[in-house]
Amino acid sequence: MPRPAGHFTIWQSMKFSLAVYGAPHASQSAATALRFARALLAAGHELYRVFFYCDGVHNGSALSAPPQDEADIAEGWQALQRAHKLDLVVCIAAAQRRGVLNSSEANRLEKPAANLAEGFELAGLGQLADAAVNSDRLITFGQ
Amino acid sequence: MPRPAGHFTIWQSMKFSLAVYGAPHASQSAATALRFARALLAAGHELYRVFFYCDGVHNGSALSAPPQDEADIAEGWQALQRAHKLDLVVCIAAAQRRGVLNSSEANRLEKPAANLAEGFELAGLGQLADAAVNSDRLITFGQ
Amino acid sequence: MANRTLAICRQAPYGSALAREGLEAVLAAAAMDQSPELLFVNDGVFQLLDGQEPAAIEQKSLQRNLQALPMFGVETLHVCKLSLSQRGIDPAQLQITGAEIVLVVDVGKFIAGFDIALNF
Amino acid sequence: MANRTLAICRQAPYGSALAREGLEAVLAAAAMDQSPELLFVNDGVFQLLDGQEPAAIEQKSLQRNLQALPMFGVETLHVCKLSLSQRGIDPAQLQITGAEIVLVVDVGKFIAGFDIALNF
Amino acid sequence: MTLHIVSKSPFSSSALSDCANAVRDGDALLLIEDGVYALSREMPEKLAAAKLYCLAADAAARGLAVPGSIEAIDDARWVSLCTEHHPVVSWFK
Amino acid sequence: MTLHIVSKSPFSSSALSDCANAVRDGDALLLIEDGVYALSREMPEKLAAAKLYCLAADAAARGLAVPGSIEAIDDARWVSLCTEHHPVVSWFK
Repeated sequence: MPRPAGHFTIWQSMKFSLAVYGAPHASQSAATALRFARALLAAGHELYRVFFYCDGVHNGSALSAPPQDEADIAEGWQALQRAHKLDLVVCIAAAQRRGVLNSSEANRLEKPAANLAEGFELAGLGQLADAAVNSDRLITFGQ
Repeated sequence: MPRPAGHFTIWQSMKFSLAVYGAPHASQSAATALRFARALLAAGHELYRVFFYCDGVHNGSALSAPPQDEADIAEGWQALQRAHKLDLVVCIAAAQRRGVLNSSEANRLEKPAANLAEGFELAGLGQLADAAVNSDRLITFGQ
Repeated sequence: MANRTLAICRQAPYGSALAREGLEAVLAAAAMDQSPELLFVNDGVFQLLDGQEPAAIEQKSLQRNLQALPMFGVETLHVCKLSLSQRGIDPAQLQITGAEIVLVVDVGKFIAGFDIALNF
Repeated sequence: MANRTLAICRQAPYGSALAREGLEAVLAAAAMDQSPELLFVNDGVFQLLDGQEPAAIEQKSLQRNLQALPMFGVETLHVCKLSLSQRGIDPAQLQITGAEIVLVVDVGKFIAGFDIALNF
Repeated sequence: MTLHIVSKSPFSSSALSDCANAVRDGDALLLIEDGVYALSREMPEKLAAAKLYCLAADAAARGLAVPGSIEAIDDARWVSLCTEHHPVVSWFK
Repeated sequence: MTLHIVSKSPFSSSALSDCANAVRDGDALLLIEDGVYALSREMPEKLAAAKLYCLAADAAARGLAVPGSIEAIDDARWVSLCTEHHPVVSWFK
């Protein structure tokens, strides 16, 4: 495992979780969280879970289509998920209020379509509590 | 036309437009805008256009499903639209970035579904400039 | 060793969804017997004000969420003393049935006692 | 009689989308020959700072949008003098090619000269 | 005369003090949403000659009492305030 | 020791001054996103005994120079700051 140079503390691999509250293309925080996730994985740490809450649920939208010359944040998460088998959890309660649904939720709520992107899964707030228990560090990326 | 009582200015019907930047269930501003729209129509004024911009484009989501005991803002706009034939315009550029698409946009962008609610239409930023020119008052409901 | 977790609630109620969604996250954790400690600071202390009547703005009262906390075992609410005095709030005004209000004078020291912070 | 319209730009660039979306709205209006006057005030004056290099945070420079303004006929940028001095910005530092920077001392009086305000 | 609308708490946002720098004598200032938390402290001095309003529903929602120096209004009165003033400027961040 | 992360402009948000009330001697404070606009004015006195960092990319994006009293860091160093401190507290509104 790589060992960052130039630090005087003893390096050890840690388990991180991230809580992301910001929608892409509305605030910078989703992009910052994605960059931070890449950096911690590059340093050899473990990313236990990314929990998308509040407006952060829009990170999991399959329908966002930023202009060609702007960063595609949702795609960035998906690429990282494929490479590292990340647990990308979109809070189901926050997502329901904001119109981010997978197909079983769309059916249950009698909505005309689903829009949760591949690589993300809907789950309850318990997954945030679980991340707080099972991670060495939990970093919040606000709105 | 009804005439509000108790004011000392000469009452005249005015043409209002609203610019709405906030997503429902994220900030209060969308709900405030909806209440304001109802109040100005009840007072006999004209609502020339509601322009949904920035995160406000989520007002036009057909997939949002707030809990039963919370207000359904999208439905509120739709009811007002039916009753008053309102012009509810969702900014197409802001909506594309944020994943709010009608079916022709979904086709054009090769996205798997559309999620623009009935009663709303996608159009360009020119509709905001047009509202600024053709309204007596333009009120911004921020994020 | 188990993490000591602190939820920090800094937002005023109703203007944004964050105050509500923060309390919902705390309640969910409490329901799993993993309830964090709770600190209300800055505009978050406004969540504790008595007599909120949000029906007029078509919202549910946040006080229902607060009152549910003791039922799930969250019996102590830590509140920043400075934040209260800056907002002209008398601590004696604050009452959440079944919960004890504990004033925190040194917020930095209090926070330092935890491993994990949830920020709302 | 035509409305006199003012776009008020109060947001710093990059942290939120509002600065960018505000300028896009102004450009769209200008392209239709309905360009509003422009006022930069509060953190909005940070949009005018020289030497922005947002490639490192994977964003496009807002200065491209600003430089497009004169091409669409928006040749005067009004800037709040107080906001600049509060932020330690020397007005002489500000340069947008093709545009004239006009400092506004009395923002309230300036705003009062318009019928419609677009707020960003 | 301008109508200024402030919707953020003065304890967490500069919206009210930014607005105060742009208010002229005789302008109207309306507090809405979290802007009503301005009722919890003294108003900026620069607003001494402005007419002050707040949305009664937003103050009640938050458990705040409205002092006599500020007029608590409903949505209908807000609409008429808008007709009586221009431009209308929103200070929301 | 706690790591505090501030992401909003001190000119428009109370995030930095709220944070300053919660910083202890020896804590670390990292400015990110619009938080780096704190470089445009004096830091709150209460932060005199804290270690101050800012994200170099966010400062460069905004055209801000970083003074010698504040260490400009990259994302990798941010990650190691997180491993060296706990808890990590975000001041984002």
